[in-house]
Amino acid sequence: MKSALITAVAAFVLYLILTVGTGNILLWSSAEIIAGVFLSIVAGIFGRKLLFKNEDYRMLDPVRWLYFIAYLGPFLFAMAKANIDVAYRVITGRINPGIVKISPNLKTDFGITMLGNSITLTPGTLSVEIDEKTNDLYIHWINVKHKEPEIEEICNGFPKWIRRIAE
Amino acid sequence: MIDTVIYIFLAVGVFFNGLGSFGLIRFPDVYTRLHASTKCTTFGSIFTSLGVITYGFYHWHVDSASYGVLAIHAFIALLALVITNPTGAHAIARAAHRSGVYPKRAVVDKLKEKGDLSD
Amino acid sequence: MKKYVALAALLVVSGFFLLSAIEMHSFGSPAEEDMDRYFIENAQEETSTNNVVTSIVFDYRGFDTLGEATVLFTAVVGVSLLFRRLRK
Amino acid sequence: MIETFFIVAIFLLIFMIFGVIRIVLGPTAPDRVVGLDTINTLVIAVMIILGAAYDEVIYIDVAIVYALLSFVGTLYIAKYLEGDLE
Amino acid sequence: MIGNLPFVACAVLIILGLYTLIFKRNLIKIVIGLNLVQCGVNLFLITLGYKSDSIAPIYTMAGKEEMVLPTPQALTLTSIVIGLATTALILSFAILIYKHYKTADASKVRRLRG
Amino acid sequence: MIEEIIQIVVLLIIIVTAIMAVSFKDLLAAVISLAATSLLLSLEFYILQAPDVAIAEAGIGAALTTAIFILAIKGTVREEEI
Amino acid sequence: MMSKIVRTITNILYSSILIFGFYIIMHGHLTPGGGFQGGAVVASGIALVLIAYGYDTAKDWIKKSNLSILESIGGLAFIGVAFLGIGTTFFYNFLANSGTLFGNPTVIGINPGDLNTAGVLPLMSWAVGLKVLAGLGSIILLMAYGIKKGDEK
Repeated sequence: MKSALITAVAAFVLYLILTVGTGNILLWSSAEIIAGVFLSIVAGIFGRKLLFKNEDYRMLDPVRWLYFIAYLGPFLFAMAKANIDVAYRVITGRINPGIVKISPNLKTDFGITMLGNSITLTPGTLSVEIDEKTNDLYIHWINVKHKEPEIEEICNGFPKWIRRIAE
Repeated sequence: MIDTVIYIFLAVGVFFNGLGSFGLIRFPDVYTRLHASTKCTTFGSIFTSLGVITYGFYHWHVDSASYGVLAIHAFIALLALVITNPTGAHAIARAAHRSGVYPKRAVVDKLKEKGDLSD
Repeated sequence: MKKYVALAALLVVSGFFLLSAIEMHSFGSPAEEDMDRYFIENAQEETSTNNVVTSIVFDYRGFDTLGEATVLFTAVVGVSLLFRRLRK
Repeated sequence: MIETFFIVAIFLLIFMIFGVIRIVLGPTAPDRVVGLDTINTLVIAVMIILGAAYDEVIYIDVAIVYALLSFVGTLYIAKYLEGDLE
Repeated sequence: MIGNLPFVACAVLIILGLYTLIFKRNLIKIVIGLNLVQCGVNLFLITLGYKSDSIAPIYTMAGKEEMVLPTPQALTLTSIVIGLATTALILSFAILIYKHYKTADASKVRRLRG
Repeated sequence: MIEEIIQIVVLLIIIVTAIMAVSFKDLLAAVISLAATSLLLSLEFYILQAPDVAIAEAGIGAALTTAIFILAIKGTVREEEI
Repeated sequence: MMSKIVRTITNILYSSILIFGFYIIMHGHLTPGGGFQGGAVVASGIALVLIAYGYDTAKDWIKKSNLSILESIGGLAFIGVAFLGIGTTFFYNFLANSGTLFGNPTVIGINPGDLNTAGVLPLMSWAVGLKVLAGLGSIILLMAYGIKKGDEK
């Protein structure tokens, strides 16, 4: 019940963003709002088993969203660095690849997903496989320096941020 | 002034998109190609879309309200792109490793040493 | 032998296709039909719809959509019946 | 400004040819999927750019549909390559 | 400059599909050919209604400009969904034929029948 | 003028990928080429001012056609036996 | 069943795809879209859940019997709305510009915000949308079922 309600609210926010600029009640017309309420209730009923599958509501805390927005700064910086790194490697063709393993010790599904996607978008690393039980990540590293790397070397301090956001 | 900003965004985007596509030809195996294509094309598409979003917001201020809708819808498309693209890359890399394509010239392969991971 | 006959037939048909594609009316200037002009001019007032394509699909040519729905239903029933044999 | 958008679109289309070359050459199936994925991203970028170039807001909806759905096909091919499609 | 290249592209797509239908014997490949023919027909219908320097048939701005012809677009819309449904039906037949005869080759299936 | 260059490039890529879809012996590669064909066909509809058809082709061509073909290949064989 | 990253992204995207498909069906008479397109988008969402979780888990969440009921409702509603206009002709748009339900004239513009327009078109759009989403979704579920049964033999 609670999960259906929260899913419906999330869907309603997306619907409002899609139909912005149609009328006078703030930015929306009354017909759009009524239709949006109905449609998002339907979407909440059909999508309730997926969005909060583990009955885990810790992402509803607004402080975590503020941390998430603050996280975008270092993330975009690391992403720009990654692209310059890849540019260097495309032009010179100098690679030294390998697959290494790190243990970030993150518990939640959302946290490990965020870390995996952040790693994929940042310098020289690509998440290949995930151990379902221990949440260990296997990472393809384009320029292997050590065979048993520290977490800091690969993740740019992302796990600290993600622990604050998602745990 | 605002035109210059848009030109810079578009130029950066085109440069990184070209780099990603060129790396697709140049690199030797699947994983390094994924590095080039995923990172560079996502970054380049972010910048070209930012050009469009800046254009939309600027003309929203100047001309008419429909340009604001253009900017917002472009932002939603960009958000969906940023969420789905690394996930697709992860799925391809995992499938490639499981189907027996191993990285060429690899110094270390911890995943192969560990053997098959059961779900 | 049969293969060569098929190849000759394919060559003839493709020659016709390419010739008619080149001899078509030039790209970008279609022959105007009265029907299309009527739809474009009157669809907005008659059905109060901004999207002319939707008004044609669901209003002016609704029978096409009815046929489409029938075909879709038949396909679903066909797939369902085909795989029901496996249930056993 | 409009001309610039069209020129950017032409550049992105030319980069798409590299993806097609990878689909044609690619020795293994994962290489071809990488090419397809690159073409997906570039097509979405071209759609956003052309939507601004035509000055039509409604066209961006197509780009949203594509961005949401284009990786479903990639996932199917990836799962087939993993070998445990049920 | 572009000439009649779009019509030629439609013709090439349909010819490729016909070639596949006639000369290939794998069932899945035949369905791929059928799909190519369908792509060519859809592209032909859309190209037939295109008018240069005109907008999509949707009333968005106040001033009326020239619009492309809407009827071919409406026909194509139904054609796409029907194409997917028939493709699914044919592929289901292909799966069942493979299970029954242990081959996906159309000529071998014909030989095994008698 | 510029739009015509865009259309020429898109049509050429469509024809190349269609030829690839016919000529690959590996059916998985043929399906990947077919997916690329329908992807670019959707872009061509977009340029030809038909956004309705482009949305339909995007939803059906990008996701569902590929899915159905992959399921069918899984149900039969991957290689074309000739 | 695919990896944990893909499953989490599926959880996030599924409700977004649902609401976006409903948006496309709802605004079919104002912006590009309509029954076919929105139904195809929602069916793709069903395909996404099917691939991310596998057939055994997905069939508990998306019941084939519910889909067949939806398809019947869609088909019957389509024909029923068509019969309602039989006073003039089959498929007559008797609600347009009548001033009652769905009877307002449409203002020209990008998504003008008044959804109470266009006569029977929104009803038909919803009917066809339900039919297409149920039909395509059940086709893909049935094909996955057929593959699975074939492997066991």
